[in-house]
Amino acid sequence: MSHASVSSTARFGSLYWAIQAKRNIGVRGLFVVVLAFMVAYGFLFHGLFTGSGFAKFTQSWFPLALVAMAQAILMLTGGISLAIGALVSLGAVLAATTMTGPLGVAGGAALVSLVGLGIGAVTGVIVVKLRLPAIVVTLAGSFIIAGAALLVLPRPGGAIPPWLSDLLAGNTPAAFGVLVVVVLLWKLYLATPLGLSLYAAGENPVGAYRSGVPVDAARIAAYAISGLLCTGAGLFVAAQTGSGDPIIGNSFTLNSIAAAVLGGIGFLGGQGTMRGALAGSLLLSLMISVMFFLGFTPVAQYVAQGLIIIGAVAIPQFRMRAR
Amino acid sequence: MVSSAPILAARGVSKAFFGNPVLRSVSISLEPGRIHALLGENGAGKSTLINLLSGALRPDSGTIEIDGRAVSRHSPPEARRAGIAVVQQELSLTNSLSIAENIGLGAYPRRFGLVDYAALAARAKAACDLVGLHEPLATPVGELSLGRRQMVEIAKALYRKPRVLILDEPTSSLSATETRILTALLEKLRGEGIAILYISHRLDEVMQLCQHVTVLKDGTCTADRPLEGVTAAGLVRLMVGRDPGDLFPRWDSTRTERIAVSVGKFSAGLMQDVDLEVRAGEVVGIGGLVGQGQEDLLLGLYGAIPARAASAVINDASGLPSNVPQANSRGLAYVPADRKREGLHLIHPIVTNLMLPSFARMPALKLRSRAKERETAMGLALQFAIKGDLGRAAQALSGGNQQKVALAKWMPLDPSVLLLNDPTRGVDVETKREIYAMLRAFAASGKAVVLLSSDTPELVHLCDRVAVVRDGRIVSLLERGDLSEEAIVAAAMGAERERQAA
Amino acid sequence: AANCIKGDRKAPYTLGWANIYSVPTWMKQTQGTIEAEVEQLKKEGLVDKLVVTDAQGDANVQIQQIQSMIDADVDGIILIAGSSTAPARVLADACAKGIAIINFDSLVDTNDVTAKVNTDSHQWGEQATKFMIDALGGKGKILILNGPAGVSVSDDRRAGGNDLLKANPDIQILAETNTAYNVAPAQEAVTSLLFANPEIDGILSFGGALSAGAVLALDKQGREQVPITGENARQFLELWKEKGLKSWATMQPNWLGAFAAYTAVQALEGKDVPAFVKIPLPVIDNSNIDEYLARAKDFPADGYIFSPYDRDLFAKLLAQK
Amino acid sequence: MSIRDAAFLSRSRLLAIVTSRPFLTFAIVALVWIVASFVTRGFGAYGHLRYLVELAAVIGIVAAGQTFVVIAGGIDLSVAAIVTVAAVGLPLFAIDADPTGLTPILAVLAMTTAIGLVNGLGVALLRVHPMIMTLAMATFLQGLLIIIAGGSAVTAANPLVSWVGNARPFGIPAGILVWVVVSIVVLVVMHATPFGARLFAMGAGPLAAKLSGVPIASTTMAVYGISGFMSGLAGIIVLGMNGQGYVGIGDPYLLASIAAVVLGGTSILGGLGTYAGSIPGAILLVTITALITVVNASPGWRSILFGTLILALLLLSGREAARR
Ligand SMILES: Nc1ncnc2c1ncn2[C@@H]1O[C@H](COP(=O)(O)OP(=O)(O)OP(=O)(O)O)[C@@H](O)[C@H]1O
Ligand SMILES: Nc1ncnc2c1ncn2[C@@H]1O[C@H](COP(=O)(O)OP(=O)(O)OP(=O)(O)O)[C@@H](O)[C@H]1O
Ligand SMILES: [Mg+2]
Ligand SMILES: [Mg+2]
Repeated sequence: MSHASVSSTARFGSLYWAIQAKRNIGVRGLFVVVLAFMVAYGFLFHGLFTGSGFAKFTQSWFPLALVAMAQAILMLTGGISLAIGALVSLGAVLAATTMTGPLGVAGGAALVSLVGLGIGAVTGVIVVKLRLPAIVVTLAGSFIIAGAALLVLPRPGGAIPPWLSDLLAGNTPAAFGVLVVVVLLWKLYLATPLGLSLYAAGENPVGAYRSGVPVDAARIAAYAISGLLCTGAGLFVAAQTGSGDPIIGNSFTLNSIAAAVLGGIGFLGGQGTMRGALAGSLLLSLMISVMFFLGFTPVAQYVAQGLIIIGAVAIPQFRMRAR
Repeated sequence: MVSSAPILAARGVSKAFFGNPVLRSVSISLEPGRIHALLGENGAGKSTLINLLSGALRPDSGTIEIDGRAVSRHSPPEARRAGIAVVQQELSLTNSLSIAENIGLGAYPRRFGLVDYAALAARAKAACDLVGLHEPLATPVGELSLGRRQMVEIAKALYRKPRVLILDEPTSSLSATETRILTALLEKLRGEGIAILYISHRLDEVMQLCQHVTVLKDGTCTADRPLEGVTAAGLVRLMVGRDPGDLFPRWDSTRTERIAVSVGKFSAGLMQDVDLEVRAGEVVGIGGLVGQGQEDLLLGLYGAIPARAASAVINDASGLPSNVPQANSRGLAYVPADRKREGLHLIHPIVTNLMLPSFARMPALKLRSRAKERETAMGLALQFAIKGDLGRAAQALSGGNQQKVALAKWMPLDPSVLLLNDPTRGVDVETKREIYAMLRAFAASGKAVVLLSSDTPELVHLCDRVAVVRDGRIVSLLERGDLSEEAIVAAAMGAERERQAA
Repeated sequence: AANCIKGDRKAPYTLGWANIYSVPTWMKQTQGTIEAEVEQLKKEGLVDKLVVTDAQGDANVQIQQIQSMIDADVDGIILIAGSSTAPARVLADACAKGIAIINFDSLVDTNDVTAKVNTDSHQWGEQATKFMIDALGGKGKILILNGPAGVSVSDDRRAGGNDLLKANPDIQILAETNTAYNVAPAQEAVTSLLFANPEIDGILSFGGALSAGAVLALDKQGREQVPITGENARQFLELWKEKGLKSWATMQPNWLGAFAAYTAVQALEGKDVPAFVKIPLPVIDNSNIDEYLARAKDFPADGYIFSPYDRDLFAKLLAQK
Repeated sequence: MSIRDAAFLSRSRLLAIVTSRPFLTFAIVALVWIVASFVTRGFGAYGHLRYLVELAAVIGIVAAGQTFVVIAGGIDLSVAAIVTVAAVGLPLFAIDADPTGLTPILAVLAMTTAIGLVNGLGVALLRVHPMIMTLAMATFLQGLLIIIAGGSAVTAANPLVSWVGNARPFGIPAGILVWVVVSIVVLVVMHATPFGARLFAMGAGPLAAKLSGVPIASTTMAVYGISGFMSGLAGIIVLGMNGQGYVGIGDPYLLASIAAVVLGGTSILGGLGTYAGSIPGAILLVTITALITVVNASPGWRSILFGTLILALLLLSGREAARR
């Protein structure tokens, strides 16, 4: 018996990491594209490899990375959210109105997290239990949440304690560190039975249910986590900007979808990996800076952006078909 | 053998869908150490009964008993706790997860709240070894062939160390080798005192493996007795309610000289440089172990995947069709094996499913006539004995009837070459007989049939010639006179023998 | 020297134009004035390059682009902000690097810029409200149209009218609505409001194309036109003339862009520039509407007819304290 | 079929219609109108309701294309940009030789259809996911708009366009008449032609559709082409209604068209649905917007009210049956 457990401990690594390695297959093409952009960026802007250059770059990527994860989780369960942007805004205004008040930074952060989890969970319950199409539930939800953000802060304002801004969005790569932690937490979640159920619940809910998977719970949990990531992104945006703005998150909705799909997340549930979604968001973020340094005019920026997005999706497909 | 108390039983259960009764007061009891066969025509209610036993559905009336006690709220987790494991007819797997993660799904070993991958690896490995599944455990299930996925499904059931194992048509997509492994395994499990419920349309398997049989006909139980002293013909009589005829129609050569399909150095997918000729009026079988490229041969001919050939003549026109519509207009029709994903649109009415190939061929903006469509569909339903309201969604049909729809829908186009991919998988004997008769009649009317099948007797009894495929090549082309199950299996296994010899 | 300027940068300068969204016509016209000014500055040997970014309406992207401008070490940044708060921290970084920052039109609540250039939104609201109260003789029922919620400019304009409205209780506000600064949504909203409030004496609109939408709504429902405030959108000015409106309009002159570019270079050249350059609101009323319309053909149909400008005007504006 | 069967069939068909989603959505519209007429002054006036339907016509026409795309298993996120391009670009096609103004309209429709076809090309041949393809197309069109917007020094003095936007033949706004024609054609194409049947098959299962001989690539292109055409048509109508195109004029129609489609009961997953539901879906959306406008509340509360109303209506009409 002891022999078996020793060898199985040794195998833990092998099975887990073998599964992880297999997951790269679908996104290798994208990784290459991202890497190419990364190299190009480093070539165009040598300061990228200084501490503060890297810090600033990861800070502009960070909120997009979080919302891409938030969207990807939902898409893995076969859902989608059009309320991502509104939730980011709500997170930002909540942070900017509470953190300098009696609640303080810790209280504000707790509130932001609770609101994100709560709204996400409620959305999840509505979608899952009432069997309503996620796309319209979250569209309606986006108006409600955006309205709430306007009630909290009718016009840009509020404040974040400067030390917090400097900590999260100063000249240290703290944002990157947080991202690493978030990714590790995600891996941890995926290693729980509920987390791993996400894929089965998204791709084959009937089969999963018959196998004893708590399908509804897995999906609702995904919505809650997604909500948390969104308001978390909002908190970061507030820290990065030092203040709150009730419409700051608007563009994150479509960008999160673009990043997730670019990263190979499918719409039918269960297809794709988080690393893909992260790479997709990284590409979107890199693209902006690289085009700047290449001196593209706005017209060229729009055209190139469209081409890059299509190309990043189409070219790997062509390579797969050619094989 | 001493009959012991049943572990799992249904007592007078009834179930109706939307007011249509599917099961009427059916009883069944599964005893340890016994392989219990559940037989019935397509749509008799077998899968439904299983869903009741496993808690996936709840009976309208009647009770489910575990160890002699009635359970009030039966559910899949409840069933799992009671040691009931089911190998579903519809695969319950998740393509993006690995073999190991699928096997453990819903019952992962935990450590500190996390999935214990070490324990999972060990236990999944044990289950895989039982069923002869040697692919790496990290392989995503989506990369496996249908047959291998079925083995994963079985391993998944075994992983749960069941006291009751229910298998719904487990062999319908398995190769002969895999079937043999499964048979041996079931014998072994029976010896360990597990109660097994086994559903199959292959009567020879049932006769060989099972000790007890329950027969369903139209949702009622027509027999519940030991298998001893029953013949296959007797079973069919119980299922169908009348005397069975011969399963295979009388074989007469209807082969003509006209060449329907001829390709030289044809390559598509796994298939490399094969030559094949099909005459009008003949049935050409494609045999071999599952996944050797047979499907790519059909799909390539059909223009559904990229293909090339040094020479190709199809119905007197040269060149391969480059897409499906072109193939259709040249008289080719294809019936896929995976009818749920490739053959039918389950959420659409049966009538639209039957009419789809016609819609695809008609001028796009011509006005449709619903009355005419209904009439055509009714004619097809009659001809193919498709049971069910044509206005209902195809998902309400049982598997066998779905298969008939997938075949029947091509008839309005009057194709001259039928490419069939395992058309009798999961189809009951009566329907099989009907399909066989149709295929021969089809050939007799001067048309050609290419029949890919995993059911070797089918190839032996129906075909004029059989091409055996191995490793993407046709390794043997057996003429009618040389056809036998042994010959086909020998040709198909050639590679393994050579390897053993080396 | 001016704020942020360290004096270590030498001509010719590289200017960065951090636009929030370059597609709308107002932005294109503004960009046109900037490019013309930069051409002039290039001839004078003061500027060698203009770098243009477009944040596609996303304040977060704008921050990233300003960061890129800092990374690329431009000498001056002119900026229309996508948020009145969000860019504050990145601007502080730019300011610390000695980059001249001229913020115009949409302003940021920060002091870490060289200069802010704008009309006074508060004053805009106040003057518009005053016109309306006068036009109605201090008594009547009005609709208020305002730009999108959550945006400082629209909020400020509305706030500018508050005191006057409080002081004139006989002006009754029937309804108040927020839409994007566009014709279609304004027309839709006003039509709905017209049915719900049949007696309307005036429409207090805080700008953009809202007024054109309101006029169209009245016209389409066969209603008499009422006194209305507006902005210099060509469509509105033409409707004004066509329908013989009793109206008043002001503007956010597009040459703010040219002026910002000019100011950035002046600051870099070591000139003193005021921290806030208040642009007097040009007023369009029945006395000068014809002058504006006479120049209409030089402006896009969906654009804004702005007041004339030249270097003298710029010099005068910079000289104010 | 016996007479009894026939009678049973017609009764069950009547039942099917009354319990169908489009009918339900229509019933909700009627209910909301009746309640709102009592609660809100001026809401129930004929002129007001007519105006609501006129506004709904634009959403409805965009939603017609969107319904095609969604049923065929895709989604079109470029509709807003196409509406804008049509409205802003039309004056550029003006030629003096044609006093009717028909030529620019045809040119714009050809252009927007071509844009749609390019979408279809990307989806069908490059196999780019529809969301990505159409999102990228919207981005391209922004670039195009930078070039063409503000370039129209001439006012959109197109007689046909202003007729469509403002005329009321027989007391009915021309936009509504256009919508009626569009609706009839769309419903016939969708439900009474093989082309329509192919769309449903593609949406329900692309692989099965392909193997059944449905020409996937050309049908996909046609679907996006139709969507481009409809968006172009809508752009011309909004241009007429507002007298002037501008950047952003199409923005409201993206989410509105998707919401109308889903509120009307079409499955966002494809393969199931009907334009008959999108029609009341469009009217419903406009109605809610109008109701919110006359409520005196802060912008925040209005937004919350709007979202809550959509959610409530969705509860009544939008249940998604279990799939897969
Ligand atoms: N090109 C890349 N872009 C972004 N992240 C990358 C890239 N390549 C590798 N990564 C890394 O991938 C990790 C993302 O998480 P990970 O790959 O573990 O996803 P995941 O959780 O395994 O997704 P899933 O389990 O769903 O497959 C991060 O550690 C990130 O740094
Ligand atoms: N979810 C459902 N909704 C409606 N009808 C159903 C449903 N599931 C099964 N049926 C109907 O119940 C009947 C029995 O189906 P079941 O799947 O139990 O048959 P079966 O005996 O397993 O057939 P087969 O041998 O083809 O697998 C069929 O006529 C089928 O049409
Ligand atoms: Mg079955
Ligand atoms: Mg079956």
